[in-house]
Amino acid sequence: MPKTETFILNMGPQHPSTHGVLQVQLELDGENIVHAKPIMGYLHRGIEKLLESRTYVQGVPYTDRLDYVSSMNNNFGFCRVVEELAGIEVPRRAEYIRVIMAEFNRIASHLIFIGTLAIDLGASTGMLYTFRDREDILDLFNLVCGARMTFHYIRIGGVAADVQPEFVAQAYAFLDKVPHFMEEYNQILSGNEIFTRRLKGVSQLSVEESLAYNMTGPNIRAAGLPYDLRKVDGYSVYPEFSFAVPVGKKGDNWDRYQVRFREIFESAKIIRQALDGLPEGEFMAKIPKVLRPPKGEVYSRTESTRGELGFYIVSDGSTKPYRVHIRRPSFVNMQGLDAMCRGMLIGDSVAAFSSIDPLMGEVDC
Amino acid sequence: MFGKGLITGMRVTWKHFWGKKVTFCYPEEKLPMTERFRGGHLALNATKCIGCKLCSLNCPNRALELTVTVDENKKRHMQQYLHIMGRCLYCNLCVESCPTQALSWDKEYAISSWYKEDMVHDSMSDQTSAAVSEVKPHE
Amino acid sequence: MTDYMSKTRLAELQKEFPAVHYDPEAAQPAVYVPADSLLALLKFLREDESCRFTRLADLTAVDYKDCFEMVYHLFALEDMTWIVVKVKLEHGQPVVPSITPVFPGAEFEEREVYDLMGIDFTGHPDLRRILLADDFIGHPLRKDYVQELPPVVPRIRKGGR
Amino acid sequence: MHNGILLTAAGWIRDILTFLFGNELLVNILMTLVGIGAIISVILTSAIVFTYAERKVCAFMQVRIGPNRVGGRFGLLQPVADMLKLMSKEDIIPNGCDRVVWSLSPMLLFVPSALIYSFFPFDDGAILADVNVGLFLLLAISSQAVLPFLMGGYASNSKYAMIGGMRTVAQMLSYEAPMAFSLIGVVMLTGSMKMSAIVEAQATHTWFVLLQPIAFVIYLITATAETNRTPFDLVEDESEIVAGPFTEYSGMRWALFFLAEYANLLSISILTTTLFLGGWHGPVLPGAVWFWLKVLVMIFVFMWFRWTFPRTRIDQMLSFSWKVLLPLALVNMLLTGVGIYLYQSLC
Repeated sequence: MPKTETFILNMGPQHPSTHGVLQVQLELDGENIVHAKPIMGYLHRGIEKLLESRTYVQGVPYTDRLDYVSSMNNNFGFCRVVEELAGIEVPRRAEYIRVIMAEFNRIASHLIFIGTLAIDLGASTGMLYTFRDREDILDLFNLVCGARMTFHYIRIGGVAADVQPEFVAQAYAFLDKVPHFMEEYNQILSGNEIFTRRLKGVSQLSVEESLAYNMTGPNIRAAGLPYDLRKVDGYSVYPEFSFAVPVGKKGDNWDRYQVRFREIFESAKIIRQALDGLPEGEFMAKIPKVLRPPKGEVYSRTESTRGELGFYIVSDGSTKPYRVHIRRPSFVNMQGLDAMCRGMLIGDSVAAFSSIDPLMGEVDC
Repeated sequence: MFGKGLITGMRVTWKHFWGKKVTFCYPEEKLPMTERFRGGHLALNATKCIGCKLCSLNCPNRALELTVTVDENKKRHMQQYLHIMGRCLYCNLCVESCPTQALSWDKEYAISSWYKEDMVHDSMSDQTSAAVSEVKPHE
Repeated sequence: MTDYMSKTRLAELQKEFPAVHYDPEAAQPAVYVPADSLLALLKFLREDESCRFTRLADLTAVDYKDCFEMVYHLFALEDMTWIVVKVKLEHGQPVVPSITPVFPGAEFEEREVYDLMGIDFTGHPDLRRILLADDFIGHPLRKDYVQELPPVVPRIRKGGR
Repeated sequence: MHNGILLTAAGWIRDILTFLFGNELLVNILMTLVGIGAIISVILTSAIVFTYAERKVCAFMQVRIGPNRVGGRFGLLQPVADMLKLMSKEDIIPNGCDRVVWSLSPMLLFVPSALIYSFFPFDDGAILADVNVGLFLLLAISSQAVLPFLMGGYASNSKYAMIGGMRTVAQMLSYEAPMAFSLIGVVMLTGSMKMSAIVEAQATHTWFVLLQPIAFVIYLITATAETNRTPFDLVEDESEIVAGPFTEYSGMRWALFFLAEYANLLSISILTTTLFLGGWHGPVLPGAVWFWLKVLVMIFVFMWFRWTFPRTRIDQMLSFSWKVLLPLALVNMLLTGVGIYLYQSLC
């Protein structure tokens, strides 16, 4: 027998398909992966430390920079924790607007997921289509909050500004377009035999494994556990809307793709209900000029696009948080990468970390 | 199966091959800026400014460097208002905190520059500086 | 909706683990446990039929200047209950057993705590810095951390200006 | 039957040369050189045209408008700009590479791609080397393209390049077989491997795409794989192994790879036209026009594939070749044989 040995392939930090500056050390046996070790920290900015030296209000724009393709969800999570800490009651209209924005951003983020998965599998055309449609959502955000990426729209106590009537009209117009462009992705991606064969049965994770690796969000729902904090915790006004939680069966790449694909429809459903029932009233609660939450600590979580986004804030009664810890879903989900890649091919590793949908801004915090 | 999906996909690209394109030829055509757009330089209306410095207090990243002088009537006047764009998060907190609505964005978003020094913008430079220069510093 | 673990069950828990103590007055009392019985407690919480705290929602550490506190947020999927487990560590040499034998998914978060807070985890499979560079000195999230300013490198520029 | 445009032009050149030199041997040698020059210029021009076409086709399919700055509204000078960029780029030689093999690889890749052009009938009689075993030689030479890829991959001293090189060998060798077997059907129908005879046979009967639909599909798939284009572009799979064997190449060396790639694309389209679409035959228009029209359609089809499909995985691709395409090609051979037997016994 000839002697063989494995070799190490460093994917990244400068690699076309690591979604930013992730480095994955693949230990390869020919084309088969023996181990996949994610190495991160290339985008570490110390946001937890930065938040300790900012007041609560000033901290909100920093959360934009965490998961920069779904900033609204981050704003939402952070503001909810501070409100819980300080005991601020948010007006109903503000809650509705928040839900609308968070769900729009979920759609935008899932569109990016579909696009990046497509381009990682070599279908660059599919990516361009998803980015074309995401642009409409960004235009909506631009209209309502004046930014296309770092929104800083959801504030402590409400939202920064009320939605305009033309926003509502455009939002409805967008919702009408959702089934059309999703059908187009169905035709060019989901229906494509090459695409399905690349994803089906690859990188399976069972519910037990997903739980063991602490995975959340679409990754665990793909395994078949309907663990959606919008239903489980029922925070904000989510219990008032009817929507389904899509779950997969096997927990392979295809299920992860399908769960997100169907979640777009569910999000659209929530937005439509919220727009229909948008109550009149204030968009911002009365919050004191200088916010001093009482001494204490709160851990609160929201269902971000990528999973359970938790903020743990310890307050010492001053204007600045004593300690902020952010439980970033992508960071924790990355633990599953090794198990997902083991025994697969190089081509599957790309699909696997694309299907976890990690975002380096959030992984490295 | 058997390539039906492939044909469907090819039909989609064929349709788009002849269809309308969505490219925006940027420098020739520009996206319309919305009313609430935050970006570009900060523009200070010096006649409205009361020199309270609330904007720089609210700034999360100390992107505003202000020089305020107080005249003989104990009235505060803004002498210099520097917007350091390299630090700015474009979070809009300064604009919102202004009690007299003296601040606004000029929406000139093409602000990339070759040198770091160019990223400091004097927000009072585009004013008719008459209102500013009349004031003598209090001795 | 989610609840915090009820007082009666907390009392039962204390009967099971005498080393555990909590503040019975507080609305949502955190369970303090000494470092050496942490693993046993978490194993009990995870596997006992009455608890089934299968999800480790969050793991972090707080620097209270005189001591460190490890904070574990556990969540039970079936009956939607929370429990917060805390471990007080002395400031001089904080060491805590790694909980990766019970919750394998704690690996990265423990590495993060080790990296940023400087708490040692015994029995961790791969304890290295995760976010900062391997040769970084200090633990930035500690309150006594003083950042060294980066050296001022003069900018060299070609041509005018 | 009147001569085609190309042959007429060749006749004029031969007349001029005979007038100038008179010696027949010298004129023959010069005529060969003229032919070679024509082929090289065709390859170079096609590379320029196809880069532009590829960009535009890609852009149009992706709802973009593509190059629109250099050279007017339609970006007509974009290939020139690309070329200038490639020529002015620094030639980076990676540390620890095998210098000789490394620099030989791009040149060696270009040779077989250019060589097979001598067997293509561009027009009636316009074929540089109309040998009896044309098709056989063509396949033999084009399979030589494996080696330079492996050389480049091995010599680059880069893991990405190495994996890419290995993949090339696996891919090209496995797709060589079904391709050859699918073409046997054509040869059986014609009874000859001579390229001009194959074209003539299609003129007298009908296009072979109608007689050999299975072979045509198999050939189309294998041709995409042989040219390393999506869905079989595992060799330069940018999302996994960056650029495969080309990872460490830059500037003009990379441009040679690029050139070879487009030469391959053109040659495979020409081959499709010749073997299945009736070559230069067609009503009304002159032969050369028909020929290029069919070639351009084929090139568009290949581009269409590329910008629609995702990429396959290496194991799927290989098993597809050996488990699906090869048996199918054999079945096609059988069917063709039976068909010919029935046809001959009936008529």
